[in-house]
Amino acid sequence: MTPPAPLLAARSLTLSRGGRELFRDLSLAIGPGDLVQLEGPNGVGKTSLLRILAGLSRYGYEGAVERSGALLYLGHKSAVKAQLTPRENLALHVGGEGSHGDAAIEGALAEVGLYGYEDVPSHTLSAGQQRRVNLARLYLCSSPLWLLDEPFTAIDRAGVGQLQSLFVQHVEGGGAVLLTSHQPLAVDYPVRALTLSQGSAA
Amino acid sequence: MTPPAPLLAARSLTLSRGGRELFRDLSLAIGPGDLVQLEGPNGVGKTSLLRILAGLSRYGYEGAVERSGALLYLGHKSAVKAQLTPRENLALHVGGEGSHGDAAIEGALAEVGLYGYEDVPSHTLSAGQQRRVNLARLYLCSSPLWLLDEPFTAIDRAGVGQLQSLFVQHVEGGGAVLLTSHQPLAVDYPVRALTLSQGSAA
Amino acid sequence: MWSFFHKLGSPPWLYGIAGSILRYLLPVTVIALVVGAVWGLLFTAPDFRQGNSYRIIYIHVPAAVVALAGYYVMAAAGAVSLIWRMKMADVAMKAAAPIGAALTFVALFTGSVWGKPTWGTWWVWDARITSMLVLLFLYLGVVALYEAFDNKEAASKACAVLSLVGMVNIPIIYKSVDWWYSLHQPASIKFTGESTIDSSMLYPLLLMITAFYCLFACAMLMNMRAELLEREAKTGWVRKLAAEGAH
Amino acid sequence: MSTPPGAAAFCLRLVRRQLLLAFRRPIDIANPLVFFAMVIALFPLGLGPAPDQLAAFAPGVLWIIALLSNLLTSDTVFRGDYDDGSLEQLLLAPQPLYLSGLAYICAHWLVTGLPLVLISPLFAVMLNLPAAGILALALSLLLGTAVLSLVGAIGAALTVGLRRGGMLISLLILPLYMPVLIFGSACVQAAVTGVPTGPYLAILGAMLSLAIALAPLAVAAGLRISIDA
Amino acid sequence: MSTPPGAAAFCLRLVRRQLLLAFRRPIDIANPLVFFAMVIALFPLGLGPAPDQLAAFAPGVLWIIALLSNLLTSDTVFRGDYDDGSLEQLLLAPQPLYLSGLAYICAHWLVTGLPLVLISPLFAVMLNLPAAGILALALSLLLGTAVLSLVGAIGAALTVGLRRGGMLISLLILPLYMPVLIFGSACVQAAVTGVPTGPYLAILGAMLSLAIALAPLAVAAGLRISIDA
Ligand code: HEM
Ligand SMILES: Nc1ncnc2c1ncn2[C@@H]1O[C@H](COP(=O)(O)OP(=O)(O)OP(=O)(O)O)[C@@H](O)[C@H]1O
Ligand SMILES: Nc1ncnc2c1ncn2[C@@H]1O[C@H](COP(=O)(O)OP(=O)(O)OP(=O)(O)O)[C@@H](O)[C@H]1O
Ligand SMILES: [Mg+2]
Ligand SMILES: [Mg+2]
Repeated sequence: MTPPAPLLAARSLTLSRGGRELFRDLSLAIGPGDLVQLEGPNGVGKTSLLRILAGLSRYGYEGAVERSGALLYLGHKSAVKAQLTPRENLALHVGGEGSHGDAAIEGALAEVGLYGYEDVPSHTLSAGQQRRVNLARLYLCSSPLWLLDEPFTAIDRAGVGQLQSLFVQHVEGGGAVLLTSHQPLAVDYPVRALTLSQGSAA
Repeated sequence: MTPPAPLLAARSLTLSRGGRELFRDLSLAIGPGDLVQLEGPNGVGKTSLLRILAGLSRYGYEGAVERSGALLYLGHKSAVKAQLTPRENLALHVGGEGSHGDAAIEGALAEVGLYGYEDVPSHTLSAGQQRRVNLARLYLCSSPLWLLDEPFTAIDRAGVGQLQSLFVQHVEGGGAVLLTSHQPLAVDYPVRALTLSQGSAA
Repeated sequence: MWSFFHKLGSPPWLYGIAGSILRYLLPVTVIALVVGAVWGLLFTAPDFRQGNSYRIIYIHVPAAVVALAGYYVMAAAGAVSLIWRMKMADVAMKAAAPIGAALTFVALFTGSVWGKPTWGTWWVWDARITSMLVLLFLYLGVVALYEAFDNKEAASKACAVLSLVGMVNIPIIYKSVDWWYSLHQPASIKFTGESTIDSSMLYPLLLMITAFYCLFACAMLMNMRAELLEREAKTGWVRKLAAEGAH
Repeated sequence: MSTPPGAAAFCLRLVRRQLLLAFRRPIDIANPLVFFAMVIALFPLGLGPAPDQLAAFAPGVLWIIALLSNLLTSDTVFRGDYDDGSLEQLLLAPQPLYLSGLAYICAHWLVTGLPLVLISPLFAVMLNLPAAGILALALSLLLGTAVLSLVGAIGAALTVGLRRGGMLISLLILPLYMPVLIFGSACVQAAVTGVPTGPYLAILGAMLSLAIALAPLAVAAGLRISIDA
Repeated sequence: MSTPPGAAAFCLRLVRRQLLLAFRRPIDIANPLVFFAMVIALFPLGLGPAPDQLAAFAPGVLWIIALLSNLLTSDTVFRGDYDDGSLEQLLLAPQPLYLSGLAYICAHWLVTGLPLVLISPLFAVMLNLPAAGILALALSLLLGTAVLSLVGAIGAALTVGLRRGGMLISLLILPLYMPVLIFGSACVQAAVTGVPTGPYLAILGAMLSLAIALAPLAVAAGLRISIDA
């Protein structure tokens, strides 16, 4: 069997920020079925790498990134409009995906535990609930590749468990997930660990 | 031995938000030596409770809170000025504590792993490093009572361990810590768990 | 005294008392308005200079007078809410603001409608008009600030602070605008400030002013009742009221 | 699951979203108007109330205030979306950024420029602008505020990544506003003095076409740079 | 460990912090000035450049612009601190909020009002203000901008907890600015026409004393409310 074509391939990425070299000659490929956890201590360059891979950072690094197909990136900031309700946030999302039916949106909100909160302004939600609004996109979006920067921030224990099983389901269905997190994943699926360390050439 | 006078006492707190009752008749007292972890799923009212205890929320709840002595509150927002360096952030803090000597500040920054980053603008720091700037105040501040809302957010594993031992050290020295976190604490000290649940009267 | 204060703080009591006041005040207001209007509009002689257009005075002047008084009512309620932390003062303040803004607007609007035949222009920067315009902004500020807050209890407190700041400033604003106008001494028309108004016109006017005061009081009480119901929607007495209403 | 929508549908969704955001707080729409009204009140206070003098200055003053109130709001076009991370998502969307930018600008004009155009006759009367100038004022504002929104968005896109861009933006875009101001107030002046206003409106229209063609390009480039700042 | 500093030392620290923040981006200090300069350039463009007319309007125009440039910056006094959580810390500090608020206002005036005062003679010359009026302009601005900063801070404190307070603040505080505008521009006018300016400055001084005494109270109350919005 030939290995499936990668969804994302990066070749010899080198990045320095603020006079420190974060990584050098870093190459990686992510294909269908990959569940990759990017690890490393604070400030080692995980977010920077993720933004380069997503195509948000375009300047100041060397190397090349190739993406095939749509990707979903969720960063440190939650992209939830405080004035809009969770339902409106999902219906009028700027992320470029198709418009979802009302039933789909309600289903996704119920999945992330926001049943009953569909129509309150998002700024009245708690920190974790606001992040959950954003995470509901994972249930709606059809992009095969997910790049997630600390998706478990502010999420309670039950929520973390549920997200992890969603990731497994996604990669088992032919998708791929690259996430950063300081917590170990507790899943029944081989997790590829990608560890950055000071000045690493992983 | 009479129990030590509490640093913080709350009597029959009742709070409803957005038409939901979050807690009713909640009373608690925190005295020297207490290490209290406030637990509960997302949106159950942990942050709201903490803000009432700290004295930030003044409207819309019933009950009384008594505080004796200074307290240190660290919330979801990190209170770090992006344009200032970590050193300046600590030296010119608005929290009302005394001004710290340069050696003390350097020591605290080194403790939280920011050695070498003392003099870069804080907005060039990573998410975790920015939170660490704020956490450095724990090493400088003399307030006996700490109220911490998810202090481990964005902190790497080594950092979490170190913070936990700091908490133990603080309560052993006669202080008190009330923190919220979705991670269990791994410390060698009796942790009082205070669990909020939907409509609880803990 | 204290028991009165205490009662004032109780929503059901206030709701009830406002209702019984309204029961008498509302008819009085309607009668005064109708009598004043009919008297003023039909049974007074036309002005020798302005003909019939002057009759708008029976709306214009009462609206202006009551609008100004309304601000002090609002600010007084704000002060009570801040000093004694009385929630019912919040309700009163919130109720007064839109009414005051509406009356100010009516005064300005009828003024311009009147100005066109009288002065040949819709608008002049007269001292009194300018300061009334400023008053409109002050009212709108309170309304807008209230709407902008989500925590309505905090909103009331913020509006209380704002209306107190405004109250300190109103005399300053009025004095300075007056003074500004006399400084520039424009060649244009002035209000006939000291004009002696004929008593045949004066009495209906006084009646209309009284009627507008009553109107203000009625509107405020009705607003307060609506606001009370909204705030206390989840409490027993409102539920009981709704149940009674259903039968 | 759904396929990504076409660019047109996507733009429509963006416009709807921005309008909804604005209408969620009607005060945001009323505010530029109130600002306009209040600054108009400042002018007689500063310059003196004499009606004929005011009338002479009315065209310029009205246009200057329109420009300032546009300046004050243009910072907000992308600011909110940058702060909460929506902008990152917009940049990653497959639809062309040129069109998305245009959608944002369009929504901004609908909630700030258009109400100003509609209410401008009232303000004109307050400043004693002769009746002959009122139509010219509304028409020139109609074209001019659209140009201002387009140009303002360039400044907003370039400074959105900077903390406290608010003031920097005025520095960047005020010079670009000046041609609009000159022709706009000249147009009203012409109408008041009885000169035909057609040429002025034609020039404003030409500026508008140019701005529609070019400004979204600059906006798209500016956003991509800002997100990386 | 150190004991909490006295209120005076604490206020000094706050002022130093705010000044440092401003100087970290010199553009923030230059900006009100550049805004002032550019709007001054707008007036001849909008109103027509006849020098004698300009001179007649210079006192009013200069004061109106000073007021607008203050208005533009007053939103920022507490905004940054609210957004990043510093304000929560300030409210929890044991020192009286009255004084901390005053420290913020003081810093704001030092970076916006004072530079304007210092550079105002230059702008006065640009608008052909007669030489006699220049000292009066600088003095009236000195007192007046301080009042504006104090009053503006009230609006800033009341709106800081609201998303997009930016425009609301102008509605709240512009009416309160008007007396300052009237006496400020009248003062310059008086100097130009040879009337003694003493009484005007005295009135501005009285306003300043009143504002210093009362505004920080309202600011403190406003901040406590806003943090809970
Ligand atoms: C658009 C604004 C306004 C216009 C065009 C306007 C116009 C007028 C006119 C034409 C008169 C009759 C004057 C005369 O008999 O020569 C009048 C009278 C009066 N106006 Fe107004 N008005 C305006 C706003 C106001 C406001 C805001 C107030 C309140 C502060 C006010 C208070 C009065 C009073 C008390 C009188 C009658 C007493 C008197 O004759 O002096 N007006 N107004
Ligand atoms: N301003 C507000 N208006 C109305 N409801 C609010 C407001 N703020 C919070 N709430 C509600 O209060 C509840 C508790 O919020 P809180 O932030 O205290 O939760 P939390 O326990 O800290 O959750 P998390 O673990 O997600 O941080 C939430 O359900 C939320 O919907
Ligand atoms: N704009 C910038 N200018 C200069 N240096 C920067 C900039 N942004 C980040 N850095 C530096 O890049 C390094 C990596 O930052 P990054 O945010 O990628 O770390 P991270 O691995 O995501 O850390 P965390 O676990 O805290 O989120 C940090 O040391 C930081 O100091
Ligand atoms: Mg990171
Ligand atoms: Mg929380």
